Amino acid sequence: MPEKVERLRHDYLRHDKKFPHVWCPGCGNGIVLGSLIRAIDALKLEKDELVLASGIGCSGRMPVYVDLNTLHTTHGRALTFATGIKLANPSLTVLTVMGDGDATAIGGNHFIHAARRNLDLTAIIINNQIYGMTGGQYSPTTPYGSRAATAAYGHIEHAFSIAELAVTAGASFVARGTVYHAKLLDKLIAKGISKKGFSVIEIISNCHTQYGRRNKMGDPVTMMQEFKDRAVTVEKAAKLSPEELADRITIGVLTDIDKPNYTEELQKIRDIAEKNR
Amino acid sequence: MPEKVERLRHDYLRHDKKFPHVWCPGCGNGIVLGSLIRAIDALKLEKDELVLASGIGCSGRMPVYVDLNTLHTTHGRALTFATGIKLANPSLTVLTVMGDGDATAIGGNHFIHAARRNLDLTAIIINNQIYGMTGGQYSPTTPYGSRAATAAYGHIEHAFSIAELAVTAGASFVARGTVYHAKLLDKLIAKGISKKGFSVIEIISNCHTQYGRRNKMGDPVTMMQEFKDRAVTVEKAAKLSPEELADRITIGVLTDIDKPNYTEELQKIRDIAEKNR
Amino acid sequence: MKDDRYEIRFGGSGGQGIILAAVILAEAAGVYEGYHVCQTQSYGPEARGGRSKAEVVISRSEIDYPKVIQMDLFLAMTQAALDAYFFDFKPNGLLVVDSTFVKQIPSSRVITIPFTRIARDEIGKEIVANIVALGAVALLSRKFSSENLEKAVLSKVPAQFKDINLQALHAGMKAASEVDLSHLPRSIISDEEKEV
Amino acid sequence: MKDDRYEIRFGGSGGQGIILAAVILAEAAGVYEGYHVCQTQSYGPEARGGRSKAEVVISRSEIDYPKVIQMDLFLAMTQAALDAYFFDFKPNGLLVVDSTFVKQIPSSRVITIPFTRIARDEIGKEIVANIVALGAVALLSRKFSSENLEKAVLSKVPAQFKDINLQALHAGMKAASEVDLSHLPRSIISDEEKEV
Amino acid sequence: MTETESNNYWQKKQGLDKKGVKLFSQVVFYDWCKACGICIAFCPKKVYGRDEEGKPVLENPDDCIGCRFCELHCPDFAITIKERYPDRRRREND
Amino acid sequence: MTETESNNYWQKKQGLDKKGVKLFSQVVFYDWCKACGICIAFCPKKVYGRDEEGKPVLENPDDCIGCRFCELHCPDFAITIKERYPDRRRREND
Amino acid sequence: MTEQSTRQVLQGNEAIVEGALAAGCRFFAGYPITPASEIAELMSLRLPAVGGTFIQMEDEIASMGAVIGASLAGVKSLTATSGPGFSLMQENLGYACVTEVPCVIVSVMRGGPSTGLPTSPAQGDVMQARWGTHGDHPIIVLSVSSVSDCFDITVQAFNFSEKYRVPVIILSDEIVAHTREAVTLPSVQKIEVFERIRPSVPPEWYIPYEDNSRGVPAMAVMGDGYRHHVTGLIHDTKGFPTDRSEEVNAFQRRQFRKITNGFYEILMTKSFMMEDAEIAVIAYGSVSRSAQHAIIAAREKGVKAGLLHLITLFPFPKKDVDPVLRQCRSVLVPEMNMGQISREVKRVNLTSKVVAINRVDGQFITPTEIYNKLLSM
Amino acid sequence: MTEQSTRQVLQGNEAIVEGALAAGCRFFAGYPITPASEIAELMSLRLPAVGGTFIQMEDEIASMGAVIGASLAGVKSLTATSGPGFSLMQENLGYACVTEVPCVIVSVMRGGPSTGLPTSPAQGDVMQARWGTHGDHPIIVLSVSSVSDCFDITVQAFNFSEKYRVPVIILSDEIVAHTREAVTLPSVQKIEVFERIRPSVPPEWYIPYEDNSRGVPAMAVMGDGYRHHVTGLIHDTKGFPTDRSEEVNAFQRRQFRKITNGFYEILMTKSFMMEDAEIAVIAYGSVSRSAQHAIIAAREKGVKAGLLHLITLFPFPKKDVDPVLRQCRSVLVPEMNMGQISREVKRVNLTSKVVAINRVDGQFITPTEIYNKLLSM
Ligand SMILES: Cc1ncc(C[n+]2csc(CCOP(=O)(O)OP(=O)(O)O)c2C)c(N)n1
Ligand SMILES: Cc1ncc(C[n+]2csc(CCOP(=O)(O)OP(=O)(O)O)c2C)c(N)n1
Ligand code: SF4
Ligand code: SF4
Ligand code: SF4
Ligand code: SF4
Repeated sequence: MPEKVERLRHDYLRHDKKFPHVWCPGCGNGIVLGSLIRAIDALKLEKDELVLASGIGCSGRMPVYVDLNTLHTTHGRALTFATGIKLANPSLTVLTVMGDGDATAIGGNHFIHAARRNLDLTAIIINNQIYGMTGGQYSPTTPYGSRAATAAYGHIEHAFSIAELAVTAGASFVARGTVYHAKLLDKLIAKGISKKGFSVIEIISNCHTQYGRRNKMGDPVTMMQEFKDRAVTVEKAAKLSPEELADRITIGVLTDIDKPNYTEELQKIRDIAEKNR
Repeated sequence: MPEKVERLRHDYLRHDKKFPHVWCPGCGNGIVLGSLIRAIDALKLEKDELVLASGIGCSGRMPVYVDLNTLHTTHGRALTFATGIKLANPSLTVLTVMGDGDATAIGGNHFIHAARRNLDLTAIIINNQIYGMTGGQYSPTTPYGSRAATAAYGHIEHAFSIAELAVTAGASFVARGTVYHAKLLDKLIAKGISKKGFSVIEIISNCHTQYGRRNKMGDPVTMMQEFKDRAVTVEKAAKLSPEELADRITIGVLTDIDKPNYTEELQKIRDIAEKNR
Repeated sequence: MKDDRYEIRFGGSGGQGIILAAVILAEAAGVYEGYHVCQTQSYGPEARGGRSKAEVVISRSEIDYPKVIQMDLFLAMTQAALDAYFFDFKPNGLLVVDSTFVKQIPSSRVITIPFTRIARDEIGKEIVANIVALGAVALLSRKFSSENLEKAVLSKVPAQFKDINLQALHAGMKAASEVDLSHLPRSIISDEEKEV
Repeated sequence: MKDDRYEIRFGGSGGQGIILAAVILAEAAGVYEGYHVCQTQSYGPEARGGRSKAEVVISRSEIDYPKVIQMDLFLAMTQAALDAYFFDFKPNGLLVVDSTFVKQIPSSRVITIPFTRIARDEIGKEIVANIVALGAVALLSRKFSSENLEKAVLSKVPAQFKDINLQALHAGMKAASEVDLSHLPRSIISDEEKEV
Repeated sequence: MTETESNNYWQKKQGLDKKGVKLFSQVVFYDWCKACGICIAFCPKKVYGRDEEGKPVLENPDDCIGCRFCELHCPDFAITIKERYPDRRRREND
Repeated sequence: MTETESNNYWQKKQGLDKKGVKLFSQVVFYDWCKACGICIAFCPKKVYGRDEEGKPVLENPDDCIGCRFCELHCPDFAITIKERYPDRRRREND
Repeated sequence: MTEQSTRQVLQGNEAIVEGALAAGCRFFAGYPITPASEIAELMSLRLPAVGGTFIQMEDEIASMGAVIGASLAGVKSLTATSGPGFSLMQENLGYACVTEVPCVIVSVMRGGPSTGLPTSPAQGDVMQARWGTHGDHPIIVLSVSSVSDCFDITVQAFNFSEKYRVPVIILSDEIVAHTREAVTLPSVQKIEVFERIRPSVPPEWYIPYEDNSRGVPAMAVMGDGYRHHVTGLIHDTKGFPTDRSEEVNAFQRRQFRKITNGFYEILMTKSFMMEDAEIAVIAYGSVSRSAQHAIIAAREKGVKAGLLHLITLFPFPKKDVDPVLRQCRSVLVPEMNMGQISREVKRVNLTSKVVAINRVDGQFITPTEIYNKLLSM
Repeated sequence: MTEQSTRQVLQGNEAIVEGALAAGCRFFAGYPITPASEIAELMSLRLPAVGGTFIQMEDEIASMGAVIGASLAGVKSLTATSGPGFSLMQENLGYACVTEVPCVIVSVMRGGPSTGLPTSPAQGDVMQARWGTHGDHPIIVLSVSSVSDCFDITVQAFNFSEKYRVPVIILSDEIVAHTREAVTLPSVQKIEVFERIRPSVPPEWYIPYEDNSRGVPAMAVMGDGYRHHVTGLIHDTKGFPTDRSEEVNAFQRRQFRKITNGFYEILMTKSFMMEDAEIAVIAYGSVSRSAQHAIIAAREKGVKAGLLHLITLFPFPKKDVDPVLRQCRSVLVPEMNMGQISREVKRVNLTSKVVAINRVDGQFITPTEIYNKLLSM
């Protein structure tokens, strides 16, 4: 335990990849990467049997740093590639990491369909409420009224709740955390990975560079402080009124249900088909 | 009133388009077209100010028959075209008609985003639970266990609830009807059109040719009878337990909320921008 | 042009099972008689609405162009199909019509058999008129043994309908066998005008 | 090659405002002095991490190639930038470095001014070191009137920071004006070896 | 014409049957009808029978209560239901 | 060495401070650190001060309670917190 | 857009916005992507101020759909993207072709394929602009090489699109997009702006796809009383789907004819020092600037070089390329791709000696590179 | 897929399924579209029976993504679509190119552009298959003309894709797709099947994109212990993103080189009556059958015609076309498009007389049409 972090750093970060990584100073992506590594380690999963796929965005740069089977796909499509991988080799544990734009703007359809199918994938969505990589244009989770590179007059659209969409579309496991709550994240990610079926972990993260700067909370510390102040656990949230909850970030496990899993269902079909043959 | 139907037929169907239309004998699409015409007439809307856009599919063939500004777009994209039209000329009343595959398979992302934006569009979704046009492959609303051209062994995926997706994504008005309940449909469509904001009317319809035939209810009469038997109004449904509701089709207005409308918000921005200029 | 190319077209209305008949004939020719065979059919809006067309080209050598160039044999199950699809009729071709429905006939090289009436009255199921016609067409083409035809039919119809379809097939063959082909007029159109 | 093409490169680290300085200089040249001007900058991963590069090409005639071919003037705000971007230095070009940070200098045609120290000590805001440098660069290029430079600065900085930026500009110009250019060594590389 | 007969006559003219209920006429455009059978199956009064091709034929036209189910549900716009009004012109001429 | 001194010595050796609480060492990899300030701001014991460039410098290393907040939240994997164990070798040699 | 002509220092991307506004564009739908994002960003700032509409859609497919929709409703519309987004727009681009909806698509090229080299310049999407969507269709593809081009060509693109009822593609590249140059934009009054021809018959007489001498039918706008049907299926002159051979043929051939009719004005090129040239450089986009520089230098060395600068890439300006091939003993085509336009040049006349410089490493082609090649030819 | 060779009457689409299964394909992801749907339908029936996986995705973009994913996980994968879907696949197709992931894409061509003529045959997507995605990339495009072709060429397509680590596109058309023909499929044992070369060094030594004489790096599969990074960014030999000029260049040039290396086997054509031909027809797909028929007829009239039937469309089989152009006094290229391959033929030798028959009206080109043209040439 004492040297654990050193060991994790050594075991899971790619030595032939130059550090420090590309992310801005204080970017939450790095914190998520830390949690992901700790979760994987806690679950004692084989690196060879783990796949980490991403789309395009700052978040999309995560896989390159991790010594797993890694895949940096096209913008919004990580889940489609992941679907192919998982179906082709169900013994692999397949994770995806996506940005909010990646997962719910251009990739929104794949997201709801992956949830509906309930294939055993884990989707980590780093919701920094903005397009980081391309310079701060609004995303489907940018709050009403905020400023963005394409919303100089204040944003007029309303945000998706990523977690609610996932639940409605059919995901088995849905959780939310923030980068301030790294220890909770470790657990949520581990739970999501362990869950058979489609799991979503929405992680509220800071893009101070593109979001904070424009919205008067220009540094990572301020933004993390805000996550800390606004967060409320699922258990506590249950006791609050909708008004009291209005500005809060509910964190914890939001949904955890058991549903038939796609790969098992597929096996049933194969059995019928082989018999009919 | 007495000659109303004759007048409607004369006023709204295109005389230079050959009838009977392309749909199979008994296809619910024709019934929906009738309801749509009656709803438009009841609202006393100007034909010149009405736009009807569709995607691709059997349902997509609807606009060609109606004497409005009509548009047959690409598969799944009707709402994107409609968005452009409405934004370019907000005085137009813009309706879309889509199939379940059109709206929630290939077009699923546009659907949830249109709902989120809450632009004043009306989306009529004819849910026949199958891809009619291409020959009966399964759609995102095909029930678990059914047969389809690509699910010979019984379908292993679970269906979306179109209406619930619309609500979660942010639509202002969401209703459901069936082609058996044509009079109710007239009203639901009229309400949807009147509503400022994004409205969804999900219509359960029969594709006996592609769905019924494969699932032992091969003719329109059997399927309509089933809609009749399984339907329950929102009011009645409120009194039933989830188990009792399991196999029922809840019809009526499911959601009707007031939210800021996109075009109005846009005007606010224009006002600020013009001042800043 | 290879001389043994034999071209058959089937025309009818949507529900008449024209395509199934063509598919069975192709199966008989290709699998059981060992011919080269190409079977095509109308597709799309045309197929959806009223008319329906299917073609079978048979040859002992490889078939290049897969569609009918000039029909050796044209089966028309309805007047509409006859009118629409008669255009590529070969001089000295053979026109076979279902006299139940077809009234106006554009060629004197015609054989009229009431397939639908036979199906309805003799077999008791109008739906097998296509197989009755198939039997007649196959016989008239003189390219099929009845054994192979039977095999082909059996390979393509559901088990519970086997008997009735075989009955229909034989009824069609019988009706056709009663026709005396030698009495048909010959075309005077020279080969020069043939389509390639 | 047109002889009046004058090429300036700015090099520094990410947060130093190198690009803003180049943009202001381009504005001064293009809008207020009426030159043709092309301003470009490093973009992408390079721009994200440490180093940052910006270029301004000025000419009285139309500019074809928009980037620096051989620098007439190179401003290096850090050692890293100097090392990375020195490669296109022109014989008889002028190297200007921020002596606050730059220690190893590859050319004797150099002018060293402690821009950052001036900004910190004289203006009280390290952040305006870029404008101090801009003042010096503009003066050394001998292509700008101070009036036009001021206009350009004012057009690009927020209202509340106008004064401090003007102060910085003048501090830079002053520091540069104290340099005696005539003492710089001349290159012996012939024109033949110039890049096109 | 007996009185009852004459009564009947006027009632029919005014779109009322013997019992004084409204009468309706059903017009089917056979060219558009595709014989789906919906009108026949769901007519609450079994007004329609089915012809050889499966298209509706009027069997009990006077039983029609004008619910217009068939008109609203015919997918092919092939049915019109009209109230049977007295033919004013002829009446005036009477 | 007075008794207290010697006590102190052993306590430190075993990673315990005077009051008998565990001691921790904080290692910062300055090449990886990007000076975001998170460790400095959120350390409950204000262990870190900030250097010229904004990077953390140890100010109160012995106050560290080993909560590892900084280690878990450093986005750049630039901090390692270790328990300060007694140096066994030297002890054996003692 | 300026009411008076003013001198400004603008980036290429910014000048495209100014050109679009000057041409009357009042609708932009897009999805951010490097190196095209500034176009969206500036549009989001400028459009509301002139009563226009900016919307960021959920992806590029949606953006293209919205752009077509807005144009159908009568508003000139623009979108801007780069390779990956341009690939996604192809299906709806084909729709705009078949329905003859005017609109302008800017693709700022970066290194490909796939995510490729997102911040590096390239010219790898030239053939895609011509052939990216399925089915035969004519299309107009224009290139830009400078900030002032960005303004002028964007105005021209809108004019062509309105005049011929076709989508027009502007190919820019990362260099042009991000270079700032001093330009004096003409005042709005001085800019020739073309508006689509609207029907001038009573609505009942209107035949939406009726042929005429230009091959470009008058275009009614949704809401103006000329109700008609618009479909991506091949349609007859009334706009209704058809698969009748003669109607389909008439439709398809008219598409090509209307562009052929306009060749004279559509095919734009510029010549530089070509009068006595023995070696010609044929170039477009930012590379044409390196070429011009190199040519001047080469002339100093006595090499009689000249530049044919292509503005219109498709339809390919054969009429201007052909004489150059005849005049010169050899031709050099420098491109930041594997030879997409040199391919077209070779098609014009196979007997000419065509030499290519092809860079696909994300680096701009320098004047030196061209100069050296010219000296060796 | 048959264990024994059997005689069957199959549609072209069905034979593609049989070919894919015989080649070892065990994954299909697709989205239905006319006239390709039968491929998905039959796959949904057949794959589960052999332990494979069929999945209908939410659209074509997703289908292409899943196909690449499955191939990365070591399973040979197929998708099938038509024009509109093919347009949507372009972005991910580019990804497969850049990451060198073997996979096969069938596009059954129908009338375009846009929704076009969904049930009519056409050959309008030939150039799109070559140029549809952004950025420079080589690609293999094969065409099929008969049911037995559908089987054979599909096997070949899988073999090429595995051997060269490239996506291979099979262009079919509505005629080939829906024609039923009697075929005797070879038994599985008789079919030569190529499997991708897997690494044969210990994992720590594996360099995923290391060059070698073939230009085709060994391909590890996810889960087999050779953990590495796969990205759509241009990458170095280790698979990590790079924008260093020399690394980018090495990467890009190797892509082309590996295909050039394989020209000898990739460029497939068939000759018919070409020995003494004075007029050649160059055709592909279903049209080659009309051409063959017409040639026989023309020969009867004393016209010395012959057929060069192209199977490989890209890389363009210049090596076989060139001799034909030299041998014959003129060449006829009949196509159901506006001249996409005749364009390529002309590029080979501009001095030859190349005549084209172009139909874009949704009608199949008949032997008579070709025959008449041959007689007039
Ligand atoms: C098809 C396509 N469109 C657009 C882009 C440009 N692009 C890259 S990342 C990105 C969005 C990034 O935002 P998000 O997904 O929220 O991730 P973040 O960068 O914030 O982590 C966009 C629009 C692209 N790469 N591909
Ligand atoms: C991009 C694209 N992919 C696929 C198709 C083929 N296609 C046409 S309609 C359709 C689905 C039809 O189903 P649905 O939307 O439910 O409508 P329905 O026909 O049942 O009314 C499909 C897959 C297409 N036209 N375009
Ligand atoms: S731009 Fe935002 S999301 Fe991207 S690295 Fe910087 S802080 Fe993180
Ligand atoms: S296939 Fe189905 S949806 Fe299409 S027309 Fe027929 S019944 Fe209606
Ligand atoms: S409902 Fe209409 S189409 Fe159906 S049988 Fe009755 S009249 Fe005919
Ligand atoms: S949290 Fe990490 S990167 Fe940030 S200041 Fe502390 S050590 Fe440096």
